[in-house]
Amino acid sequence: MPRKSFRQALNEGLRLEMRRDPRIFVMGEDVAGGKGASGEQDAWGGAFGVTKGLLAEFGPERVRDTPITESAFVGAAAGAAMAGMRPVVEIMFVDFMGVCFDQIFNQAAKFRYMFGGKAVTPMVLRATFGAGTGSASQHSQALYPLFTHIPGLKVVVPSTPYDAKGLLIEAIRDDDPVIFLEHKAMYDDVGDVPDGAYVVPFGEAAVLRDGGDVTIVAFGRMVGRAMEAAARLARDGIEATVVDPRTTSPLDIDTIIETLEETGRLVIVDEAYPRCGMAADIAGIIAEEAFGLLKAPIRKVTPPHAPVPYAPELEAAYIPSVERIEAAVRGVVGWSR
Amino acid sequence: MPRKSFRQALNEGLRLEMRRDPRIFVMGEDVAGGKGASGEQDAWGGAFGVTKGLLAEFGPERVRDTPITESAFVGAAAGAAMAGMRPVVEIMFVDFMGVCFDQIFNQAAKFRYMFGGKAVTPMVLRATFGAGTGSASQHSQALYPLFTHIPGLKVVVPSTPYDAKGLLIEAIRDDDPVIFLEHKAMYDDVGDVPDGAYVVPFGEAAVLRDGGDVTIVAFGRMVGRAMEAAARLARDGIEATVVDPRTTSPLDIDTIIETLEETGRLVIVDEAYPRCGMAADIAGIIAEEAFGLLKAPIRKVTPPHAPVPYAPELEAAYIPSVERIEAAVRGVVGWSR
Amino acid sequence: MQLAREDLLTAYRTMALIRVFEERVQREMSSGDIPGSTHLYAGQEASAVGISMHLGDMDRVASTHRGHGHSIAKGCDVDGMMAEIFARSTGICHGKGGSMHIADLDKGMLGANGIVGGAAPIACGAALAARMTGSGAVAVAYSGDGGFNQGTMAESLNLARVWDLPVIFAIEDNGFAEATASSWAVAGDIVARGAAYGIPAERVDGTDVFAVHEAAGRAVARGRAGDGPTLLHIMVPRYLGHFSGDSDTYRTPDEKRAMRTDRDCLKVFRDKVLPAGLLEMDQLDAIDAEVAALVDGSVVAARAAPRPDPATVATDVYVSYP
Amino acid sequence: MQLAREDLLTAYRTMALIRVFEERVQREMSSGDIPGSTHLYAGQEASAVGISMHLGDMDRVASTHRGHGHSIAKGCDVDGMMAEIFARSTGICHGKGGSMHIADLDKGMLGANGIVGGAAPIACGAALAARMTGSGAVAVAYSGDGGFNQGTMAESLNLARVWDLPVIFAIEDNGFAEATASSWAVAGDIVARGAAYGIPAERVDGTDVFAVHEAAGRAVARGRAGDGPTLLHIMVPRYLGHFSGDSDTYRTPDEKRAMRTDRDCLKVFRDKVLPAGLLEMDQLDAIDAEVAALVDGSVVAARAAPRPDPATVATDVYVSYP
Ligand SMILES: Cc1ncc(C[n+]2csc(CCOP(=O)(O)OP(=O)(O)O)c2C)c(N)n1
Ligand SMILES: Cc1ncc(C[n+]2csc(CCOP(=O)(O)OP(=O)(O)O)c2C)c(N)n1
Ligand SMILES: [Mg+2]
Ligand SMILES: [Mg+2]
Repeated sequence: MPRKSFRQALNEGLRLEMRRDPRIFVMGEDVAGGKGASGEQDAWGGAFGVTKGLLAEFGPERVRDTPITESAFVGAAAGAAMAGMRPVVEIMFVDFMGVCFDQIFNQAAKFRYMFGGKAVTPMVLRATFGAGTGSASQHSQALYPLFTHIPGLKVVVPSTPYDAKGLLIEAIRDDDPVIFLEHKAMYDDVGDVPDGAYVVPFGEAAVLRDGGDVTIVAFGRMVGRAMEAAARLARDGIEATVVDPRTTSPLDIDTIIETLEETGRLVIVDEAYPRCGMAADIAGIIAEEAFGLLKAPIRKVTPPHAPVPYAPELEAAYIPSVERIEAAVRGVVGWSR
Repeated sequence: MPRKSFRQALNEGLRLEMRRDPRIFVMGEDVAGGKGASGEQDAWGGAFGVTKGLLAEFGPERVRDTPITESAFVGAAAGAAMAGMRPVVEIMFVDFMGVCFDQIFNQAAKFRYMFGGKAVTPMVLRATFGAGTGSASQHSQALYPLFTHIPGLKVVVPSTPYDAKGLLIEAIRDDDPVIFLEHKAMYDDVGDVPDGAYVVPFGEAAVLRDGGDVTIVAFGRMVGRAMEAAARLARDGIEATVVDPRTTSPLDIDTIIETLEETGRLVIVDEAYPRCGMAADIAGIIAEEAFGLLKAPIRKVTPPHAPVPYAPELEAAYIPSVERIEAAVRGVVGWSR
Repeated sequence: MQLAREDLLTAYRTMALIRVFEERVQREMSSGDIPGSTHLYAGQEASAVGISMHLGDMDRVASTHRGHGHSIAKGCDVDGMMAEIFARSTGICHGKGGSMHIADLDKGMLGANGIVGGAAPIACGAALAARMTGSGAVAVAYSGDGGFNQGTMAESLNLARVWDLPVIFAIEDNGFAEATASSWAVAGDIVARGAAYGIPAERVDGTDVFAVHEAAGRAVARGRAGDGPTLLHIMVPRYLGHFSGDSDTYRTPDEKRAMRTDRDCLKVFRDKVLPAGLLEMDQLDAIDAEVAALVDGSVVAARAAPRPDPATVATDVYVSYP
Repeated sequence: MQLAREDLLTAYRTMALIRVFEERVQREMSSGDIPGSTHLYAGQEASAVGISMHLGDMDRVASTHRGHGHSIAKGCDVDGMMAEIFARSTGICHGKGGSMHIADLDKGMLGANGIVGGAAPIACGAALAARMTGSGAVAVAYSGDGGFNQGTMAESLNLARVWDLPVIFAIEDNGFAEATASSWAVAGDIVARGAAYGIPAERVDGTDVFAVHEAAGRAVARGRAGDGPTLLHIMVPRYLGHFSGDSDTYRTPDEKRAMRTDRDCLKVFRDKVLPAGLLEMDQLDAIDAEVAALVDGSVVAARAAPRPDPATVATDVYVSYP
C-alpha cells in the first residue's frame, strides 16, 4: 500500500470528497494564502500545509481564505450548512476556539435539538491540537474534552494517517457538526494509506494490540506512546491490549469493556488536562458500567492540572511519557487488595 | 440566625466586601440598569436582582453597567485585575460564556503560569446556571465542567444561602480568577445567614448528612434533591452520607474518600452534561484513588447527553429527580458481584 | 407607496397579526401556562414586514431573542408558533425550543436566537450558500441596537463586505437593550459604523412600513444583483418591557404612552392609505377581526394540544449517533 | 522634531536595539536552540518606540504575538527576554512563556499574546484601573491589521468610548496578516472604523518615529486629560516572514527589497537628524555598536543559563490552591 504522511492523507481526503460533491468547500485563515498579495497564491495551504494545492484544482470559491474572524466564519459555516452546503472549516489551532465557542457549542451543536429535529448542519471543523512543539500555553492544548462535553457535537481524534483520511471522509459525509482534531506534531508521520476514498466509521475503536494483562486506552499522539510502552512491557512478559477509540463522541465503550473481560485492568493515557478530561470520562464510565470486571484501580496518565509550558524540559515533564505509561501499567498489574 | 434568600446573601456579600476594599467593583449588563434612560436608575440590579441597591451605596464608578460586549468587559476585568483592581463581573447566564471564552480560559486563567508566576489576577466572574425554569437550550446549561477542565480557574457552585455568601466573600478575597455559579432556580431559597462577613474556604466539602450505607455527592440544586432522596431512603433503613464539595476546582476529594471508608458505595448527582462532566470526573478520580474501598459500581445520576429542552415535561425528564437518585442508591446498595 | 392593493393588504394584515399575537402572548404569560419568558415585538412590526415583503422561502433570515415578528413575517405558521410557546408537541419545534428558538427551515426562518449577536454569522453563511449556488437568494441578519455592539456583528460586517455576500443587516433600534439606553451604550453612530466597512448604510423610520419597504427593496436588489451587503438602521419603539416580566421602570409612563400614540406603525399605515383612498377603513377593520380570530384560534388549539412525550427528551440531538 | 537630544538618542537606540534583537533571533532560530516559532518586529520599530517614549512604568501596554519590539520599547530587560526565548530558567517568564508570552508587570508590560485580538480588552481593563484610581496612567492596545477585524477589537472600541477610557489603540498595519493582504481582508478603512465609534483616529507613517511620537503624544495627552481613547492607524513594513519559518513567497522579492530601501525607520531617522545637525553620525554609529554588543551578550548569557527544573512544571498555576 502507498505510504503517505498524515498531511498528505488529509489533503487527499479533502480532495477526493471535493471532487465528489460540489457542495463541499473549505475555508479558514490562509487555507490558500496570498489573498490580495502580489506574489504566490496558495502560498500556505493552511498553517500546516494540509489544504495546499486545493486552490488550483477547485478555485477560490471553494477554497476560501478568510479574515481573522473565527466567530464570523465558523458561524457562517453553520449557516451555510443549514442552507444546504457542506463546509469544512480550518481553525488553525484548537486553542483559538475560545473566540468562536458560542457559534460552535450554542449554535451549530444545538440547532437540531432546539428546532425539534428539523435542522441538518453538516459541517466539519478541523483544527490542530497538542503539545510537544514548544508552542506554549495558547498554542498547545488538546481541549477535545470541552467538545466531548457538548451534546450535538461529534469529536474525532485520529492517530494514524490511515485513520485520518478515513475519518475525515466520514466526517465530511456525516450530517452532524464534527470537530476533527489533528495533532500538530504528527503531520509528518507516515503510514499505509490507500489511494481511493474509504471511510472509517465513528464510534468504532481500533484494537491495535492484543494482550491479556491490561487494557491501555489512548488517544491521538498518545497511541504511539502506549504502543511503545506495550512493546517494552512485553519484554517483561506483561501483555497489553491497546485501544484507540478514534472518536471521543461517540465513544466506543463496548470495545473497551470487551477487552476488560479478559484483562480486568485499565490504564487510560491522554494528553488533555486531567480534570473533566477524557481519562476521567472513560474511567467514570467504566467504574459504573464494568465495575465487576475490574481487578485493580483504573490508572489515568495525563498531564498535571497546569497549562502547557514553553521550555522543552518542562514540556517533556508535562506530556505523558512512555515511562509514565509503563509505570502505570506495572502499578495496576501488580496491584492487589 | 437571620433568614435570608440566596439573592440577599449574595447581595450582602458583595456589599460588605465593597465597603471593606475600594478596589472591588462590579460590572455587567444592567447590574444597575437604566443607564442613559429617563426613568428609574438601578432599575434591574442585574437580571436576577442580585446587585440591586449597590448603585445607591457605591455609585456608578463602582457599579458599572456595560454594553453587550462580554469579551470586552470580561477581558477588561482581567486587565484591571492585573493592574491592581478586584473586579466582580456578572455574566447574566453562564451559557453566554461562549462569546468571551477566550478571555476567560486563555487570558485570565493563564496569565500567572505563562508569565512565570508574576501575574496576580483577582477577579470573580459570577453567572447564573441551571435548568428548571423553561428557559431552553441556550439559557439553562450548567457548564462548570468546562471551567473545571481549565487549569488556572477556580470554580464555585454553592447550594445554600449561607455557603453562597461565605464562598462569594472568599472568592472576592482570593487572588486567582474564580468562576462563581448561582443556580437561577434557587435565588429565592431561604436559609440561615449571619449578618457580618465570613468566609467558606475553597476545597472543603460540606458533609450534610451522615449515613453508613452510601455516599451521595451532589452539586448546586442537586444537593437538595440528594437530601430529599436520603430522607426517603432512611425510611427504608438505608442511611446515606450526603457530600456537597461546594467548589469543583479545587475539589475536596479527601472528604469523599473518607466517607467511602465507611460506606464503600458512591452515587454522584449532577445537573451538568454527562460526558467529561463532574460526575465522570469524580467517578474517575475515585476509581483510581479509592478503588479498594468500593463495594459496588459508582452510579452517576445526570441528564442525558442532550441539550436542555423547553417544555416542562421534557425538562422534568431531563433534570435528575429525587426518584432517579433513590433508584441509583438502591441499585448500588443492593449490588453484589 | 408604489405597493399594489394586494401588497398593501398583506402588509397591514401581517403587522396587525404580529401585534395581536404579541399582545396575546403577553396576556397569556400571566396565566402561568407558558414556561420561561418571552421577548415581544409589539411596536416593531413594520420592520420585519417591510423587509419580508421582498423575501421568498428561498431567502433566509436569522433572528434574535425577539423573534416572533420576524417569524410571522417570514411565513411561519402561527398555530405552530403559539403551540411551541405553549410548549406543546404540536409546536413548530415540538416543544423543545420555545419562544427563543422558533425556526422553520422550509420557510427560510433559520431560528430565533438566545445569544445576542449570534445571528449575523449564520446569516452570512446562508448568504454565502446563496452566492455559491447562484440561487439569487438573500439573507437577513436581524439585530437589536444592543446586539450591534457584539463582536460577531463587526466580524460579520467585514466578512460580508470582503466576500460581497447578499446579506442585509437589519439593526432594529428600539432605544434599549434590556434596561440600558442605546443612546448611552452604542458609541458613535450605527450608520457610520456600517459605512466604515464600505457597506451601504441608511437610517430608516421603522414605524413606516413604506419607508422600510423601500429601503429594504434597495438592499435586496443589491444583494440579488451580486453587489453585496447593506445595513439598515431601523428606528422602532418597543411597546412592552424587555421581557414578559420586566417592570420597565427605567422608562417613564409618559415615554411609554407617547410611543403608543406617536409611533404606532398600524396608525401610521392607516393615516397614509385611508386619506389617499388606497384602501377602505372596513377592509382594515375586517383584517383586524380576522387576525384576532386567528390568534384566538391558535391559543385554543395550543391549549388543547398534547404535551411532549417525556420519552423524546433525548431524541433529535444528532441526525445519527451510533 | 521637538525632541531633546537625550530623547533623540533614546529613540534611535531603542529602534536599533529592537532591530538587532530581532534579526539576531531570526538567525538563532536556525541554530535549532530556540523552541517553537517567533514573530519578529523588524521594520516596525518606530511604532513601538514613538509610542513608548511617552510612557512610564505606570502606563501599561497589552501586546500581540509580535511583541518583542513592544516589550523592549516598554523597558523589558533584554537579557531576560533573550533567555526566555531560549527557554532558560533565567528568562523573564522562567521558561514557561516563551516569545509569545513575554511580560513584565513592573514595567507595565501586560504580556505578548498568542491570541489575535486578545489584547484590546485587557488594555481597556488597565485603562479602567487607571481611571478608577485616578492615577493618570494610560494603556496601549496593540493590534495588527488582521487582528483589527476581530470582534474583540470592535467591542473594545465601543467600551473605551462609552467609558471614556484612557486607551490608545495602536493598529500596526504591516500590509499582511500571515499571508493575507490587509488590502483584501480589511473592509473599508481602519481610521473610518475608529471614527465611527466617535473615537479620534488618524493615520500615521510608522517609518517616521517623529510622526508616531507626535500622534502618540496627542493620544496620550487625551488619555491623561480624561478625554478617552484614540486610534492610531500606523503604516509599517514587515521585513521578515510572518513567523520565523515562513517562506514568504506571497510577497515578491522586489517588494521585500523595496521595503528595506524605502521604508527603513533607522534610515529615515538618520536622514532627518544628521542633515539638520541634531546628532552626529558617530553618535549613531556608537549606538549601533553598543546595541550589537548588548544583544550579543544576551545570547551568550542565555546559552550559558540553566534550563528550567522539570519539577516546576506545575508550579505557578495559581497563587494558592489547597
Ligand atoms: C451574548 C448575550 N449576552 C447577553 C444576553 C442577555 N440579553 C438578552 S436580550 C438582551 C438585550 C438585547 O438588546 P437589543 O440587541 O437592543 O435587542 P432588543 O432586546 O432591544 O430587541 C440581552 C443583554 C444574551 N442573550 N446573549
Ligand atoms: C484568534 C486567533 N486566530 C488566528 C491566529 C493565528 N495568527 C497568528 S498571527 C496571525 C496574523 C495576524 O495578523 P496581524 O494582526 O496583521 O498582525 P501581524 O502578524 O501582521 O503583526 C494569525 C492569523 C491567532 N493567533 N489567534
Ligand atoms: Mg434594543
Ligand atoms: Mg499585519
